[in-house]
Amino acid sequence: MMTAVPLALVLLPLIPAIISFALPERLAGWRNAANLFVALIKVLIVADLLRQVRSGVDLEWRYTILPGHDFLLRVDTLALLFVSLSVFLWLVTTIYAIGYFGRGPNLARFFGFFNLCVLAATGVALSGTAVTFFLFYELLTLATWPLVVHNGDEKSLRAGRIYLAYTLAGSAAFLVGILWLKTLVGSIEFTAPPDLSAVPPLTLTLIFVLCVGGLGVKAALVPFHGWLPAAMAAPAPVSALLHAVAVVKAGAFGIVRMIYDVYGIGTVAELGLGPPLAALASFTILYGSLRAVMQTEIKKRLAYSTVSQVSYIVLGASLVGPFAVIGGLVHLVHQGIMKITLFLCAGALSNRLGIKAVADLDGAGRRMPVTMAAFSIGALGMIGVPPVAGFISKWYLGIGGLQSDASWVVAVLAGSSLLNAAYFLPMLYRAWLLPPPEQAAFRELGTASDRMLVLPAVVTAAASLAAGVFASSSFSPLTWAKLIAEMGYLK
Amino acid sequence: MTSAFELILCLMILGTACVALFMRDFLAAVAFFVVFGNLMGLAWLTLGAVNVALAEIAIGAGVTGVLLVLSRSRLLALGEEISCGPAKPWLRLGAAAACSVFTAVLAAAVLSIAPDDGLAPVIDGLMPLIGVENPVTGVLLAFRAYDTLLESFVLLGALVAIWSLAAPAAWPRAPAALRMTDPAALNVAGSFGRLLLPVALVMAAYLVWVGSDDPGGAFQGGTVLAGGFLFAAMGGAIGLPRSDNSALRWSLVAGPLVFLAIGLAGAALGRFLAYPEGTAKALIVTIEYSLALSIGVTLALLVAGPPATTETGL
Amino acid sequence: MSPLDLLVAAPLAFMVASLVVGRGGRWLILAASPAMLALSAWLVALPPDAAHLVGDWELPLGILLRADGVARLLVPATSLCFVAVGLYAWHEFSPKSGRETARAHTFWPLLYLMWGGSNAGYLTTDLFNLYVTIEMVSLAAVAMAAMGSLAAGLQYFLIALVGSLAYLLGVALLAAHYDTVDATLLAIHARPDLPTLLAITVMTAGLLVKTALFPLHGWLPPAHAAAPAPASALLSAVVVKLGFVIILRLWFEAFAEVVRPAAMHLLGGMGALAILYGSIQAIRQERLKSLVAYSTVAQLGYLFLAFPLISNAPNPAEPWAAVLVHAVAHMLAKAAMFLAAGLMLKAVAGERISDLAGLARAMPLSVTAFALAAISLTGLPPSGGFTAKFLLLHAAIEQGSVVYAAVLVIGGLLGAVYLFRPLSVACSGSAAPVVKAEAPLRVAAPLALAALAVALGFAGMMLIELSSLSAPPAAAGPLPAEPGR
Amino acid sequence: MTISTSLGHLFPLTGAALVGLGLFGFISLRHPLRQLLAVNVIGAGIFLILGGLGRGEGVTDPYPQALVITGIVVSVALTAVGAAMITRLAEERRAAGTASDQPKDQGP
Amino acid sequence: MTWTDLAVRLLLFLGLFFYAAGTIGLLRFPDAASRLHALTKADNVGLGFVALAAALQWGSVAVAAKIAAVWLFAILAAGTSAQLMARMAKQEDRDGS
Repeated sequence: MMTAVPLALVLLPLIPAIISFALPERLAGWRNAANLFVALIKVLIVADLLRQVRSGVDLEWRYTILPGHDFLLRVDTLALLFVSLSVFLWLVTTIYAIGYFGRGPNLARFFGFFNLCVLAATGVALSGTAVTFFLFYELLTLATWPLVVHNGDEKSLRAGRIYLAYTLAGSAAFLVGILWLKTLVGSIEFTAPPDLSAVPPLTLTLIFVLCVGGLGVKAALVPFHGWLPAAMAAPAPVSALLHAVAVVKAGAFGIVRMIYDVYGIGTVAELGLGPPLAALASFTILYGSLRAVMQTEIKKRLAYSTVSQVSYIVLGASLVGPFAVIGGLVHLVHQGIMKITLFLCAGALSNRLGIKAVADLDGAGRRMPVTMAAFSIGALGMIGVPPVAGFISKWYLGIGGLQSDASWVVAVLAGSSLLNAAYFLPMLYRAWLLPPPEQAAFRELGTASDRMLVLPAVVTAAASLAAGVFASSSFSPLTWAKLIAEMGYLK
Repeated sequence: MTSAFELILCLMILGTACVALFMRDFLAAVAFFVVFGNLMGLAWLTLGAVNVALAEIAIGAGVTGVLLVLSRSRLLALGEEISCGPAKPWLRLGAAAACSVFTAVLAAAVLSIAPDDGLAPVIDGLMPLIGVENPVTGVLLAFRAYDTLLESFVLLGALVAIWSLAAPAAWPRAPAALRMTDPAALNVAGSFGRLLLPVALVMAAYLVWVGSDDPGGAFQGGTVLAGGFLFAAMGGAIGLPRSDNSALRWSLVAGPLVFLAIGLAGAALGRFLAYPEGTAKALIVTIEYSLALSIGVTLALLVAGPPATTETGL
Repeated sequence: MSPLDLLVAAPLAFMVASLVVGRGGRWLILAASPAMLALSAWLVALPPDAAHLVGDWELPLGILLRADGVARLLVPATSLCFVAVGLYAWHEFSPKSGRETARAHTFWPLLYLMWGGSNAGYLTTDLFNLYVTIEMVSLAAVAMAAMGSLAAGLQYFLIALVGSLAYLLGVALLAAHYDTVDATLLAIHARPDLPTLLAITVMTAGLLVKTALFPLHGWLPPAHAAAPAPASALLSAVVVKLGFVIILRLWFEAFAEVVRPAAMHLLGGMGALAILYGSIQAIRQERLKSLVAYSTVAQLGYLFLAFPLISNAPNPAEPWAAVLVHAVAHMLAKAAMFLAAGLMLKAVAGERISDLAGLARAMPLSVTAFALAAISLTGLPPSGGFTAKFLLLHAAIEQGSVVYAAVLVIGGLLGAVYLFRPLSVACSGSAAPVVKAEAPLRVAAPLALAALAVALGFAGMMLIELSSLSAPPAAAGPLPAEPGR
Repeated sequence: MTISTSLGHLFPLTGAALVGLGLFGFISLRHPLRQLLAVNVIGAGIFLILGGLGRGEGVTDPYPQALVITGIVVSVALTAVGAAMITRLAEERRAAGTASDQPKDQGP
Repeated sequence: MTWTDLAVRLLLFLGLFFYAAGTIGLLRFPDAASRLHALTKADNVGLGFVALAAALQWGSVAVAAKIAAVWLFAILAAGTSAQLMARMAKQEDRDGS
């Protein structure tokens, strides 16, 4: 059904973006209100879409930008998985950002580009063709760059340079890949995978390497992960956004699309592309965790943890078995809510208590108990402790690995969980069990601004707990991932 | 006999060109350039292109020569040598080799084109439509009037470009005076200038008038006018105008403006730069007179240069 | 009346008017802007085969004007640039009483001369007429360049002069050989013999010098970097395009049957080198305007890189459109970039990139204009620059031209490297420097141009459709003599 | 159809030689005023090629003649601009030179 | 060959003779003043003879009048420029000594 709803959903953030750019700083209240209002509206629209798509409605909006290249926005189950994650976390992050920044400099710019990022991420999710995907993928790069350099110091400028170098090179590779494929098989629509039978396998493999390599940059696959830790120079809401939702997920999401909607699992299996990718993902999982153990700075540790965790999604996709797919897809959501919890907490700690290094965490649990509680839930989920959401993902991935005759996956998962524990547990230990350096009085939820800083993390922590506990309910990410798998990939 | 004459003429053209290019003394070089231009005019006469011969001698040799001499003396006054400045020997050698090869290829290309009078029959056929007899005028002001229109704006634009070079303090003064500093010389030149200016006016008017049927026309007439102005200015008979003088501005734009207006009137009646039947000759003569005036003034000021703060003459 | 005539006549009339009016000349831009934009729109809306002979004089003698795809894209873009630059310059080139300068007075007639000249160039098919239009544009360009640096202006002048003469030599050979210099007639009659090939060679060489294609670019950066901002904008955006369009006319229309593929690859290779060389030089610049000027050297490379891609394409319409869209997008974006750079540099009273620190906070609109222009120039979506490079890359991959594809990709990345550098400096620092911007409304000009360059990215289909409007067949009688004589 | 072939190309060939000479002059001469003169020689050569090849029996084609006249006028306009630029540049250099010299003169 | 032709040739020869004399003078005389002397005097006479020949050749009064006017102006111009050059030469001599 041709409808402008997808377009409206994508373009909606333009309104607060323009308002943010245009309003002077003294009207910051209006700006915040506009941001929150539109974020709420988006959540409502997406809720309605979830209902519609579940009942089998197919919504799309199409516009020919160039001959043979359609701009197509399409609401399908996989898209909605990503969209609902984005809109939910965006609402949360918006509230958090208002509390985090208070009245700092350059906030108009921050909120303006923040909204453009929402726009781009929603667009990435809803893209129905490879070219549309590329457009939003590139727009995402552009919109996040000003956020990365937001602080304006030498460190963030350097981070911005590195970020652009990696991501632009990556999207160039991706562009070459999809154009190459397009010249061979015609337009690439995700709903109707092209017929690849006439293309020589070597060419297909090369194109796959180009595309997945390009997407892997944003998904922070080793060896393309270098930008992610550097980007830690950005303020916490940005890191949360980059690491949990927008950028890395866009990359992982793109890889899922490539495997399932462009090549199709049959072709991927035929070409033997799954195992090498799975191996690379596994290596990234272990490498990221190892590096995380070695970090002394909280945000850096979380960054390497992201490098590791995002590859679970890639791993799930590349194993091409039903359970593995479900595991990968559900981890897209689970990792998002868990990791954003961790970043929101880390931001709150550094913003209010000035805690940046792991060693400073001593007694943090007593100083900011609510925050640290949320942090702990997120951390346990990352390790894979039941009943937090992370366990569900790892469980499905493990079974998927066994199903696909790749029992080594289980070993990878176990090893990764051990390493996760090795870098998260000491943090929890310090926070809860060691005494704080001096007993400074601090009321965590004193002001409205404080509450806006802390409560979002509580909400996401609760969500990650709920996603695990109620995994079998009909509204859980797991159920939705199963629905995707049933409707799309396992026919 | 004719062939021998043409051969000698061509050799002399080449010889004077060589001297003009490479003579150490720049004044002599310019003198030879003027001779070169006159010989070129002779060549055009030999080719039966009297219109071009007039233009070449008046503009190519005359105005350009005056320009170069004037620039030389201004540079010398500023203490700048116009050296023959030979480039590095290897560059010279390389340039010589490359230019020889290029000339050879060009000559071969030229040789493979047969000379013929090409479009002359077509033009002859069209001439009765516009009522003038001089086919060159026909091409310039009717068949390819668009070229000429744009060209008149090039000339105007060149003057504006020169004005734009004026030093900040100089605007909108007159250009550096051309009058001679030596009082006795000024006296001599002045009496000649005073005599020449009216004659030049008459000459110019005549050249434009005959231009519709015989060799001549706006460019040739305008150049004569410019020569009259320049000589009168050197002799102090007339002063150079300030660049914001409104009479000057009007006389500069008169030609292009009339041309453009007539072109647009044609467009309103049917086609841009088309002349309604029967009016062609009258319109062409109108355009030519206004063009000649503008060209005369423009050329004279082109030679005079940008507005200047200094009052010194030659 | 037809826009084909009025688009040339109107600017020339404004030139005359500005000369007659004198001190108030700058006000004329307020009348010229709507008039010229309306005429440009009229041109775009003309029926597809719009063409006529000036004065109704038949070819081969007369001069044919027509509205083909090239004209329909470039004339409106040129007009937009001139309007924006004119409105921007309204403040800068205003005669202040007591401190009159020549440039405040002469800028305006020169602007109109250049305007009329470029329009005339895009609309005519007559190669000699093109020579006159080149000179109109060059004259104004030289004078504008000299407003910044006389030495650079003189160098530009001499080079441009030799370029014009080379072109004229070619025209002379063709006129003698074919008794016509009309491109549409030459397309029918041209033969691959020595005079024709020599003529194409010298004309192309002369035009390449004027278009500043590597390695003939030497004059461009000093001249474009030194000139006042509005002049730089016109030089980089408009002036170099005319030479390019004429080469396009020569290679793909008049001599489409004569030019060999090897020659196409020669131009394409030069274009590729220009992209790499210009980008690397741009990366090395310390002064903002030099960076932008070298970016012009690089961006011009794309125009020529497209030549082999067009000639080899199974469906040439797309690379053809790409090259025209690139020309248009570069026009708008580069003019915007120079104007924005002019505003920023004037505000901080410096010329180095490092002087821009913190400007993103102090002058957000100028930085936004610069950034939008940078997006289009780098070829990031969505923008006209992206559409063009996307189509070119598509064509290169389709034809298996690995080298061209690689250069396109690397060029885009290098573009990001040099264009994001000033932006990142502008974003640096948390405190806003105190700057004093003159006439702050002026930022609307670069902002509008840059926004248009970006907006072009959404109009891909329309641009392709417009650009593919081919030339109507020569409305001409036969040549007086049979070919092959 | 043409005049005697042996000499029919005399003027255009002279033109070609002038183009070559002028080009050599332009490349090998350093002073811009001399380069300007060289450019004029090249121009004259081009015009001679164009006009000379339009020479028919008795008449010379008016079409190239008109083109040549247009060309001559354009070239004198450009020469004037060039000459003005050269002198203005010399003036500016001198002004800059004396400005920097002045303190030295005033010293003692 | 008619008498007119003969007269035209004779006049042309005379003209050429004076031109040649003027040129030899220009080349051989030592200083500016005497060179000018040779050039102006001899060449103007030479020009007169050539003009006369041309007028005879055409045989039309109108043309003859035009030619006479041309000659007159040539003489005036030559005289003026000779004066100016002589003065300049004198001045240079003074500056030199």
